Amino acid sequence: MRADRRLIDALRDDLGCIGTKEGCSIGVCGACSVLVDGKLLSACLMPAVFVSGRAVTTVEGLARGDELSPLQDAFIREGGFQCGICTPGQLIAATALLAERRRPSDDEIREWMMGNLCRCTGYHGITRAIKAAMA
Amino acid sequence: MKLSHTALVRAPRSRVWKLVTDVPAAARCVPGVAAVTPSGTGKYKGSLLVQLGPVRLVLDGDVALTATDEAAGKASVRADAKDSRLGGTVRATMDLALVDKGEDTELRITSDVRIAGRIGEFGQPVIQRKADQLMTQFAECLARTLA
Amino acid sequence: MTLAKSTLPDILETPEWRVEGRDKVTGAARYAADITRPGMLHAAFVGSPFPHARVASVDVEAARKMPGVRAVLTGADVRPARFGRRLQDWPVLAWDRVRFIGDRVAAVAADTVEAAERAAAAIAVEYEELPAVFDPEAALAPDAPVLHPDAAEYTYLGGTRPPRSHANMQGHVVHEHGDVTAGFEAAAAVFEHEFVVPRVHQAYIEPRASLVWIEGDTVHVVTTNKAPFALRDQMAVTIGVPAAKIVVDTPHVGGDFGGKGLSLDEFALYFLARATGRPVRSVLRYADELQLSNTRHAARIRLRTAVDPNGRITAHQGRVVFDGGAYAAGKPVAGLLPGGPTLTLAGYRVPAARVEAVAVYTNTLPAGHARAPSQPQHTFAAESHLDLIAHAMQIDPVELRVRNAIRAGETDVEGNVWHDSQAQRVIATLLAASQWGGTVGLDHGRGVAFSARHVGRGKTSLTLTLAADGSLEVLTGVADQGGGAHTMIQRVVARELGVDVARVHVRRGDTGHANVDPGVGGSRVTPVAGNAAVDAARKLKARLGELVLTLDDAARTAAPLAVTGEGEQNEHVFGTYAYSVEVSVDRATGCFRVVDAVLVADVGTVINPVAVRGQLEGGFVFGLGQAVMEELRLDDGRVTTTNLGDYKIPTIADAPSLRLVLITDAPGPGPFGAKSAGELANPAVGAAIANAIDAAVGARVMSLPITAEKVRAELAKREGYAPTSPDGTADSTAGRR
Amino acid sequence: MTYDYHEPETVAEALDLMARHGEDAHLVAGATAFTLLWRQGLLRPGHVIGLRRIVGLGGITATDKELVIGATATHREIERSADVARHCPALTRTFASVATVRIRNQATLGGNLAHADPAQDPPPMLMALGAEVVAASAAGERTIALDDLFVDVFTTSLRSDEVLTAIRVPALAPGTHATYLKFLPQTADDYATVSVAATMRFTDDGEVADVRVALGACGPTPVRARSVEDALAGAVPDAARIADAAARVDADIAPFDDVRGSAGYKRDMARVWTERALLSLVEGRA
Repeated sequence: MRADRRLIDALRDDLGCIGTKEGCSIGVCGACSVLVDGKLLSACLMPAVFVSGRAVTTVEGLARGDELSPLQDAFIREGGFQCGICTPGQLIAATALLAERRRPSDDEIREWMMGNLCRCTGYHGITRAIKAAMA
Repeated sequence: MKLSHTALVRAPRSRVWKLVTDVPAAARCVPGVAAVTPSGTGKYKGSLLVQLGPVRLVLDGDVALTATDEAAGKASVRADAKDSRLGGTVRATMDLALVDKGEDTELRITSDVRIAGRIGEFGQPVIQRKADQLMTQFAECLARTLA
Repeated sequence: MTLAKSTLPDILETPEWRVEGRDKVTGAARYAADITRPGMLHAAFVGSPFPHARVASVDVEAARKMPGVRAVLTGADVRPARFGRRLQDWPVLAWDRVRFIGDRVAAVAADTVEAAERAAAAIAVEYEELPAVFDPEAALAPDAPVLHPDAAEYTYLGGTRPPRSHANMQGHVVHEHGDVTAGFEAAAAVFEHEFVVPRVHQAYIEPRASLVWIEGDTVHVVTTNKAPFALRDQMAVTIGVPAAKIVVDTPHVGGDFGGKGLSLDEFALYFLARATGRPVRSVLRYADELQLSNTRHAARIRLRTAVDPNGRITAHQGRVVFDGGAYAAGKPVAGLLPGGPTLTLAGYRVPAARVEAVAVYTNTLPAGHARAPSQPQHTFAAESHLDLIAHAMQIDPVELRVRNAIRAGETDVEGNVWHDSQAQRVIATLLAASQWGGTVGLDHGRGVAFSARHVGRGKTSLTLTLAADGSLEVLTGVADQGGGAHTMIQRVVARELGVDVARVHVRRGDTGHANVDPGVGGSRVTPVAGNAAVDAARKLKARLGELVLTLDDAARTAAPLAVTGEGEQNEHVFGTYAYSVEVSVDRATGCFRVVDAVLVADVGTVINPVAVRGQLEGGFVFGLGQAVMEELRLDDGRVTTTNLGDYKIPTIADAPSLRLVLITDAPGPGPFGAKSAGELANPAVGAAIANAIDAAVGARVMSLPITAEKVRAELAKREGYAPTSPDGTADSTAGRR
Repeated sequence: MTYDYHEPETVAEALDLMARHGEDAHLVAGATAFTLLWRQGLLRPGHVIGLRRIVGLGGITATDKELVIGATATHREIERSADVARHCPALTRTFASVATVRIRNQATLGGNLAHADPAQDPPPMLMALGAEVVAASAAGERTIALDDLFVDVFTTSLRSDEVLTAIRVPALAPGTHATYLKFLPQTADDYATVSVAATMRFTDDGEVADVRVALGACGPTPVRARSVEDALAGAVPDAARIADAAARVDADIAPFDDVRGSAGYKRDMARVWTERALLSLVEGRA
């Protein structure tokens, strides 16, 4: 692994895990959100060498076989996406949220998810989906 | 970006004029300038090191005295420089005006600095501040040198 | 034959399950930047550091010799290739003149992105600066520098370029109807105001990406362009290859909002692919998205309106100056103005009007289409203007709109007679839903804004095939940019045929396989592609009738059975909508917060209930961002907001709740009576908020974005400088909206 | 173009690497700022020295005298630390207001301070709390008061042979109230347009015994508002006195225009939010 590879480059270019997307490239939009040992991080800001020996979860790892996670299912039912480019990151961030708090309040959802920009939905569908998934 | 600076120099206009139109001498007043060498009539090559926190720019380029009017006390300088390592160019034009203030001379510098390439994305306010700092130090140094 | 009436509940009443949903939530959905080819090279470009300059020389020798570099091209290698959606005025690589900062002069293909970028940095270009013009009004001065002296050479696709009275005009249009002079002379009062709207970016999260390779004599293009057939046709002209030999494939598009109808890189990539014999890809850095791509037009809008003693509009004048930037290439419309350029009082009865609109070349990044082109600019102006009139005439702002909102049989500002109008109903519904007229708290205020957006027009076709296993496959050229087009087509076909949606599969084809389609945009997909879906289903039913077979029998005995459905929508029909927004304003800071918002929208029959809701909620927050925070700032032509940290768009924590009331029982020209929803929600947010702030604290902001700083400045002007009334808290999140 | 990446396990090893590579070396902890600048092509060091494996640089410890935060503690660790919350709830809230949870999971306090971005949240709060940083070099350790750390935009008084190892926050005198107000007129995830941190302690007579005010985003560095402090020292802080003191903030700041507001607006807002911060402390006393 070249030292200057970012995690996003390693995932997408070296490993072919292209479910994780690159948007703003500066850690603001959240499209590249991944979990590293369960912690929510930006793959575009993370040197790939930082994750050696650690477990990285991307959107490809959320479903169990054919069975969608409750969040994935709710994102479809509640209109949690439109164009879908931010969706891998939204799902990863929401997964981390529900792992930390089983029933987050509306404010907690807003506080946690504000690092994942969505230009399509106006976020209402995303909020509905997270609430539906925790119900 | 357009900047303007004024400094009061405790010296008569003729002495100030001599210094500001002597590009290598004047350049010594710009912090970070390395050797300035002539490369033709009124033209010079030089290099400027600018430190923006952890970012070090090495700007290599040309400086030219593009206009002088001693009677009016006006001169124009143009600098074109490039940082080939980071990819970026700077073009600065400076209009200098000397105004008699009794025994002293007021030096007015209006400059237009344009930065292109990746370095221009670093943050306009930061760059503006740095350019402003450089010009302030330049004007103060000129004043000091002649005082 | 008879098709059994479905025993299922009406499909339209069941929330949809997106056909691409599973792919999008599992990471399986492919976007242009996800697609690679063996041997693929990467492109980088050299952009001009000057807003306007002559290109004196380009030295590529050092770059050519660098490791990993496979091709370096300059303007001389592509001349005279120019691109554009209607007017091809943008050189693929400039050969004689650059017209904005970032305008490209050279392109590199190399083994890696880094190698390409290094080589690009090593290309030495000499420029001779030319006088630049940044202000559109200045560009219209008689002695202004001419940006496009070679305009006569430009290709104009489909017809003849309309005449213009100044060389720096991109497009110029004047609409006039009725007796404007008489209308003004007879008026009880005349009001005139000027509004300013800045450049904003569509700010989709997916930067543009494209991949081009040549196989035999066929050019393959994978792209984020949402109108693949249009790109194919533009490209054919630009690169001189017949359209039949260009195959454009648009996978999932990661957000469009009008911006991705214009391609930037594909043309240069073709030349690089040709030079290297290899596939070449480019994915824009987001910083380049914000500095190069076609933004919404900045506009200066002057409106002058005459009213009778009851506030009824008798005549209207408008002058609109759009900043078109360096190239008109982003505009697909014949007039080379952003769509709907003279629709300054959308949804009102205007007996006489004269509206002039002009789009002007300046040495700034090119403007193009953005969600509901022209309408956010016009609606901000018009709905602020009407509020100011209501205030001056001491008429309730809603009542003023009731008196002027168009009724069936009346003429609108562009001289169109409306055959049907839900305007009065929309406003009445808003009155009830928002409890307009009720009291609000201290420093709270309510604002209303009403407007109209056309139901999209156009023509498309798709094929429907009954397979031996009984499944139905639709093949369409409509790209998926997130609006739910494929799900809509699936549901329309299933409903029309009375079959379960699971039986209908929608497949998108590239331009080599699908029927010609105009692309996503202009609120067009549901009415146009939806009608094609209905037509296909009906044709299949007719075919079954001729064969005297049920669907299942036909599948067994006559499959595959294919039909082509045609869809066309040319009626001049509008959907109307209205907002009521309540804000609270912090006088000391100018900060305001939307505490309540109601949107009433006339959308006709709903096909995809989840998507319609999403389009309106999403349009509201998109409109909010462009109303209160977004501004692509320029300094001497240089974009200074070069990342999403400085170009702010709303986060989830900034999205106010929205109450939606849909009017669905007034049928439109789309399938089963559908209208359009995609551009109904975003244009009117700015005016609703500006009106609400004025109602709350008496501060009128006449330009977008409506920032706290502007509100504070207006308050300071009105109040004089006053010490603030503090209401701080010890909470560190104070001040957050 | 790439760099050699080193991960020393002790401060001594890090110092040794720094001595060996001089200006060609760059220190990283969470590496957020570095990755951005590298990606933009603005930093091209030959050697990058990662500090995250140095055990002694992590962790948070609290004693009666002080709170010590290791340089490589992440913002999120600090935000969630019970010790920090006990020490000063406003400090917890300050860290919670930095960017987004994703960034807080990665970015470290040491990195934050060494990066010296004038709009960051922790510096003004730490200044108001009288914090200091510990800098280690081959010559030993020295402490630098936060007031003396920031020199210019992205520039600190750390020497090139020094590593920032820890941040010490002295225990607050009993009865001290603290607050951090971040003014975000645009979006919830943004740098402050202005931010104000303040601590205040009162005598039994209700006079101001001790007050410290610091602002962020109001100039090239975070800045102490000494004029405001002086105007309040020993005073009975009623609304008029506070308004008068807050107005003096103008003399302490030098904001510049950027996308978050004009310099003039920031001056105005510095006054408004200073006043609000002070009032909240006075009200919070009850």
